[in-house]
Amino acid sequence: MSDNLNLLIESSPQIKQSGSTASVMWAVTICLLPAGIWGVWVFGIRVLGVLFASIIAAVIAEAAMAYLVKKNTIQDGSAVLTGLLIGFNMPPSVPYYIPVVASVFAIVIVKWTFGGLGGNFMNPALAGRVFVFFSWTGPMTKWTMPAVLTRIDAVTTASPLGAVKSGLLEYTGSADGPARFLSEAGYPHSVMDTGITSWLNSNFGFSLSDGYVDMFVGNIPGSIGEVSVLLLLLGSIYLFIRKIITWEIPVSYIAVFGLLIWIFGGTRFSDGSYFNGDVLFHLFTGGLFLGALYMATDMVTSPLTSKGMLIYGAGAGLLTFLIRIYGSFPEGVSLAIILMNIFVPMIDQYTKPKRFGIETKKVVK
Amino acid sequence: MLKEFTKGLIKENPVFIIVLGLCPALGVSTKVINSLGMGAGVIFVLLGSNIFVSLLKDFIPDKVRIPAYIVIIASFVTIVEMVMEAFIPALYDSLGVFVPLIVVNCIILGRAEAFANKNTIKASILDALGMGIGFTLALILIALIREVFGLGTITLFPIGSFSGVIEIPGLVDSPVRVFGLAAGALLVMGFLKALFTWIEDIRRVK
Amino acid sequence: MKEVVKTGGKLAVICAVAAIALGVVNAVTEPKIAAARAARLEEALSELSVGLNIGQYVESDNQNGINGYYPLSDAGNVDAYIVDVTGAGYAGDLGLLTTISLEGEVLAAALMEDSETPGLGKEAENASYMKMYIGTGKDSVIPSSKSHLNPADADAITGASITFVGIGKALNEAADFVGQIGGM
Amino acid sequence: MKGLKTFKMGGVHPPGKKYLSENKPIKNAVISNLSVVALSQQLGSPSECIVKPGDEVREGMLIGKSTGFISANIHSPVPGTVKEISDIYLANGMTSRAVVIEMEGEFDRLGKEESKTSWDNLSSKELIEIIDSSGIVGLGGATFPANVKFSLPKGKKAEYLVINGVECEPYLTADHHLMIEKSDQIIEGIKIIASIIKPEKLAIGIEANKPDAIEVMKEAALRADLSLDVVGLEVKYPQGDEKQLLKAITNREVPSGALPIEIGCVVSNVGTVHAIYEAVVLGKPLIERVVTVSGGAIKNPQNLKVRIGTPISSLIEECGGFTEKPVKVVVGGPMMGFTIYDLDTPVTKGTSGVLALTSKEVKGAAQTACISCGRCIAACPMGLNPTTLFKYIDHTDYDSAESIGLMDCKECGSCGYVCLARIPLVQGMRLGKGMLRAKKVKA
Amino acid sequence: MSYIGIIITFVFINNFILTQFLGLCPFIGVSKDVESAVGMGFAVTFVMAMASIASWIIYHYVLVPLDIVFLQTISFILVIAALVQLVELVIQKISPALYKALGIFLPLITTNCAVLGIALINVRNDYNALESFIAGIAAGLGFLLAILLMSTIRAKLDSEWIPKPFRGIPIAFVTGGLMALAFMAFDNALLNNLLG
Amino acid sequence: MVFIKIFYAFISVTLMGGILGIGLAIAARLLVVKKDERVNALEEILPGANCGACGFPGCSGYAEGIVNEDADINLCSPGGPAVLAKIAEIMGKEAVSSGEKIVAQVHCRGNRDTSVYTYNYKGIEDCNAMYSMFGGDKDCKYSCLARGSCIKVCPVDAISRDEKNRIWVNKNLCISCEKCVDVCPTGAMQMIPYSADAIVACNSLDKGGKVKKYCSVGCIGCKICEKKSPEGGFVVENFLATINYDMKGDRSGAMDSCPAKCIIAADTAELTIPEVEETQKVNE
Repeated sequence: MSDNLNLLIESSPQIKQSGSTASVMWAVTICLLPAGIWGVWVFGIRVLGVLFASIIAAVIAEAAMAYLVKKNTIQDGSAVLTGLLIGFNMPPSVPYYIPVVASVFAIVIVKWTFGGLGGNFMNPALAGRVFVFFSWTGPMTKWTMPAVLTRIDAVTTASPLGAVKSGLLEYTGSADGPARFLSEAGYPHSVMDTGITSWLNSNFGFSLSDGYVDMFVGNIPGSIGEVSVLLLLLGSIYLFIRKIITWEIPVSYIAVFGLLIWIFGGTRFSDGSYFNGDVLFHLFTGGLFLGALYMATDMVTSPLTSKGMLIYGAGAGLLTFLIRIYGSFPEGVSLAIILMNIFVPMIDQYTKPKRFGIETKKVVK
Repeated sequence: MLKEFTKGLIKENPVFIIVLGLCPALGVSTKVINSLGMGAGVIFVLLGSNIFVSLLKDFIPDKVRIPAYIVIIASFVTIVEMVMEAFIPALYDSLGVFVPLIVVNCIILGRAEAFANKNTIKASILDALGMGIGFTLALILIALIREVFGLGTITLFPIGSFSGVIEIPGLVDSPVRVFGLAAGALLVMGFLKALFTWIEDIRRVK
Repeated sequence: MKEVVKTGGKLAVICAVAAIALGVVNAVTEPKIAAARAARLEEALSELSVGLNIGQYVESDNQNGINGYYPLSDAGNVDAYIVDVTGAGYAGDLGLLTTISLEGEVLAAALMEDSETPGLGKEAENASYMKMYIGTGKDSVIPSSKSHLNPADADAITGASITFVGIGKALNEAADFVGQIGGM
Repeated sequence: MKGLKTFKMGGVHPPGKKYLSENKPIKNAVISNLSVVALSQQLGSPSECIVKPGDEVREGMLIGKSTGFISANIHSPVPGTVKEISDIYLANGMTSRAVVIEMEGEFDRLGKEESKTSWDNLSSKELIEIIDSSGIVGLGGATFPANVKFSLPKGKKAEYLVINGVECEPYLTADHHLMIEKSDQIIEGIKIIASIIKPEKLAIGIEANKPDAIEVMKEAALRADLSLDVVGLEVKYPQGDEKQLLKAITNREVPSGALPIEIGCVVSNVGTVHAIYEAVVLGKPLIERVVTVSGGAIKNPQNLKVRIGTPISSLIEECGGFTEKPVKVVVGGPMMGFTIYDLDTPVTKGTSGVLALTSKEVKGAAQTACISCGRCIAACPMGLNPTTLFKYIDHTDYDSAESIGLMDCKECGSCGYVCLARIPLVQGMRLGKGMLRAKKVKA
Repeated sequence: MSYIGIIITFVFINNFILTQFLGLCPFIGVSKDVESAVGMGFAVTFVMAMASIASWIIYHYVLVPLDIVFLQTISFILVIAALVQLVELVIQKISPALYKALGIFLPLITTNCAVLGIALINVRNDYNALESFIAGIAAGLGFLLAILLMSTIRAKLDSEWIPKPFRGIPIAFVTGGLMALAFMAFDNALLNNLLG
Repeated sequence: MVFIKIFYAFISVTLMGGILGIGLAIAARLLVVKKDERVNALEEILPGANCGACGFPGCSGYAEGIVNEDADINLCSPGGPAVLAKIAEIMGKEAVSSGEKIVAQVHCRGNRDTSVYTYNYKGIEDCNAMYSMFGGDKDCKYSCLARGSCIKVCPVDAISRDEKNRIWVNKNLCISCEKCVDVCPTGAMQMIPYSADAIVACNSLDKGGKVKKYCSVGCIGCKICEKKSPEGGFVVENFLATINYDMKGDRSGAMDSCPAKCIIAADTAELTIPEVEETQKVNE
């Protein structure tokens, strides 16, 4: 009877929850796609080339490394995801060699020298991005105006954060916040934006200045995948439902960052007072949502326990705030996250779960 | 006897195998010329200190061994410093604080402690030359990689009409700048060390 | 106790010999170093002097990074100043010498000391980097923001805007300073 | 349902799958011709064989004698002749000596009227002796000798007697049906145990997915005038582990490395309680138990009352065989059970279920690298860090693993169940513990 | 520069290890486990603070008045060597466990570029006595931070399957390189803007 | 002027050196901690593999053990007689040589081609983990399970797997620490003398008939080796041939005539390893 059954011998548990590493990676990839498609839509078809360049380079690098160590890791989807995230973090006009170098750096140096998926302590996509950012700062800070705003071909411009940052260096005017500041500097807005803003202002009694809707929807210059906060949020809903990402990191990240911006973000403007920072502006620009939802939550490089995740998210929020408001880089999300990656092993050491039956007082007598 | 000389080149290369003298190895290796200058300085100091330590090994009391060696080393370093500043000020500037820091280059004290105070002058000289040249070669290797990728150039001595700078087409316009920075130095060092470990492993199995 | 003194003594002897040796070497090299330094300053100043006569260095207690200046004169009249000014760079201070005419025009400038990133801000050490400042100040602003530049120049300084802004601001300070003392 | 108790930390919710055998009353299984009675069926040292090939044995006759402090007696499940004494593999993968008995002759008990004896006048010592001689071990799966458990250490007092009717393992319904069908016997069994250890409070924990059992037990307790606290518990695995059960019912934590008596509690499984009833009242040694035969590949899942030593193949046959080729055949529950490859492996005292699982149920996949998702940490009811433990063990660093609580792991399988990378975490823990034990023996 | 500025500079912006390449030998050598890394970090911090003070005194009360500044290297290193040996003897006496853990690296503090480095950098930056002292402590704390982070990461890496040629020192360098990449976020602009 | 400067330099540095020298000398005397020089000396000569074969935590632990706890001096198997002699010299004890260097070798060459497997295993690649599940997936419970636990514990990477999934020890790299022997659950890993020319590559104690059923290269206890190489030290006990290596006679007769071909030249095992690597390279 037993001879032909060829039964499997395995250790308990004999049943498993569905889901796998690969399914997680592919789910994240798919949830990112709408934002990527938006990027192609607003920045032109060339962006597709950038995305493909980074993904293909990442996959080829992964295949080469997997071949070297005789493992089959392509189908786990992590290389595609890394490549896609690198593409998302590139300016639309970036020369193709930059995403390729970033992908190869990410896969070969950040991931495989540490033994492949799971071994790395730093988010490969972000490390790759930071590597090329410091190597080719020029092309990496050259932005393209979305087609909707120019109604013609792609035009080089500054990103909103970049414009605010370099503009403030010599600013003597009286704008009370970045959005107003940009409007003053003649930053364009789409028809939809002015329409929706005035509708909101008249119907709900807000006093929003123009531009926020553009920022939320993604009609602003920026990295390919980061501009559309709306689509990034929509994509993340599925990930929250599937529990691929948990609330701790995004919430603590965004909350701490937003709070700090609200308190100190306005001090760089003319009236220099506290508690009037433009939180929405900073949340909707500079890849904050891409970072907080998709990159800081990378399981490999984030803490294990929910307490640790809260600390990690808060730290990332603080660092993003510091770098963005005071540092020499306009956005700061990627640097903040890889800095926090360094702290993760330490956070993990100090946020272990309470063990059952340890330090319990004896009840009897 | 020749072994004392050759061992420093590869088998006991101070940078890649013994992993000493890292700070200058990484700090100055942004350009090949700097590596050459640093290497020359180290060879000179190493030679001097090895000779004197070897000479004085019976005179120096054990308890103040380290301070005594350091005084000897520091003297030679200061000489290098002054001579370099006087005669090749450009190089002195680009090496910066790393010239006085030759004093604390672990290689020099390490050789004094591990070799010169146990061996004859002749062996110590050979050891110093071998280690010094090994160190210099290692520095040049690191600098070559970092400069080619990080700046797209190879900077050597200007001789006659040759300005001393070789430009690598393609890279010189948009070099991978991180190679020239701290992060690049550490990464390059890590990969070179891995390469040497790998070679060593293959040799050992054979 | 004798042992102790002997130990200390031996170390002292080594130190003494070392000190004497160093003293001797120093005696040889010190003048050379001084000469070399002077020569370099001389060379820099002569390039900055735009053909005028260099006057005596005057120290300044101005707070805006101005360390001092050399008046430049032609036939007795002060026409311009070489200002020794310190600006804030990406990594540490920027030591600049700049020649500013009485009208506030930047005639020449040189970055003497810096610790900028090689390949980025360090490019400012090249004489060609300063070209974009030279000639400004009289009819146009001395550029301290990318918006002041034409697009081609702006591309050249991308990635090192902190150095660029630092230099620009320092030159502006220098020009302001010349404006203040110009009337003297 | 409101007011359900449960433990706080960790836990998972695997699909229950109890419906497969939930409505099947306990049925006496066909007795197989050949019984293979293993001699190490209990936790602790194996029993000593006191028969030899050719010997005649009777139903319920002692054939294996308890050795040492933690051990148990073993009785012949059937009348017959001893064919041979051989080495076999048990379902847990370990070797054991076993007595092979060929059925022959007349049954002493089967089909006969059972006479009840009164136990009112027996002292606790005498009761423990009966339990000992009847070879009763914990039937929840741990197979800890019951007589040892009820002999309280000096100076320890049992405040609580908690009966474990949780049966949190998916698929299994044996205890569930035992409670429904034998509630009065179980209540009497509880009384017997209570008279031995004299606890202040009595409680029975039953998961909320067995509302009928809760109801029946409440009624039975009322009938017998026993102040038994029937506690409904939230459905969460591993609610049936004694540490989690005590946490839920008494809110006390068993200290690391200690037994429940440390916090004044004694826990016993309903199956064990029933066996004690049979031993004390009916004078019947432990020679049969209820086994759930279930799983997607079983044609007709059932709860069977099975003689110890019956080959598993005969149970499967009785349940109609396979509907499709199973991927694995599991002895015990799916979370903590063992796979077997030889279907002639015999039923032992600890066999609570036999499951033939299809690939759809198993959800097997290839192992990939750990991506530190932290799910195992969230799932661990003991507050351990399974991924780090596993990494240490993988690097043969067993001492580091011990320092972060390896020995607290009870292999409940929660971590392995949730692991995205399909890392055999539990196997790692087992390996680590085994290596540590081996090292200690050596030292 | 304000004292806060000095601290931020030496801990984050000009972190001795991650941007200045000073003190790499112990950084790589003693970062294998967290406890000895912390021990080494504090030892280095202590020595650096002491060395800063001692070298300041020597420089301003001996070398400058006598116009023998060219002897700064030799005199600084002498003081440091003596200081380290004293610390070594004291640790050996009061905490043999720490002494054992730090092993051969205690004498190496003498040749730790970071210690001489801070003395020389203090002189170059024209710091006064208090500034020198604070710079010494801050640079030591920067070292401590880097080596502590490094050791926690390496403890994690110990339980990963690093490719064989990379195990040990090479992966430490690569890790350090990636840390340095991240630390590039901290720059002078950050400091200047933060402190106004 | 120059001379005054040199004089100042002379005075100040000499004073500094002198004071520091004396201070250190005094401090060294006050704070002296006695450390046995012999520990350092021993640490230097021990191989530094930190393999733990001596039972102490690493080489420095053993060095202290010898000096402070009077541990036996012949515990360092990696060092061999050379190190033993040096330790003896330092400690002033007599060296009792532990004999010839012994090395580990796998006494099984069954694999998928030759042996019967009973089940499909899924789980940790570790022999002990697998052994706890029905003694491994081979029908033969004495065989090498080939899950590589020995490879994992070997401190010097002397053990490798060939292309047919068999495991061999390179005797030239082996340092006799016996960690692999300790970790092997089936006992297929055994120590043999370095000079051994042949091994019986089987560990099965099952009867010949049973072995034949599940393995084509298993020793069936036929005793042909005893007859063919009477001087070779072959002994068949419990249906398994073993070699008494004290006998130095010719073993080629047994090697040639073993019907199961399980008596193999000890060198062939490790010789196959480079060959294997060659073929792998060709494949790549």
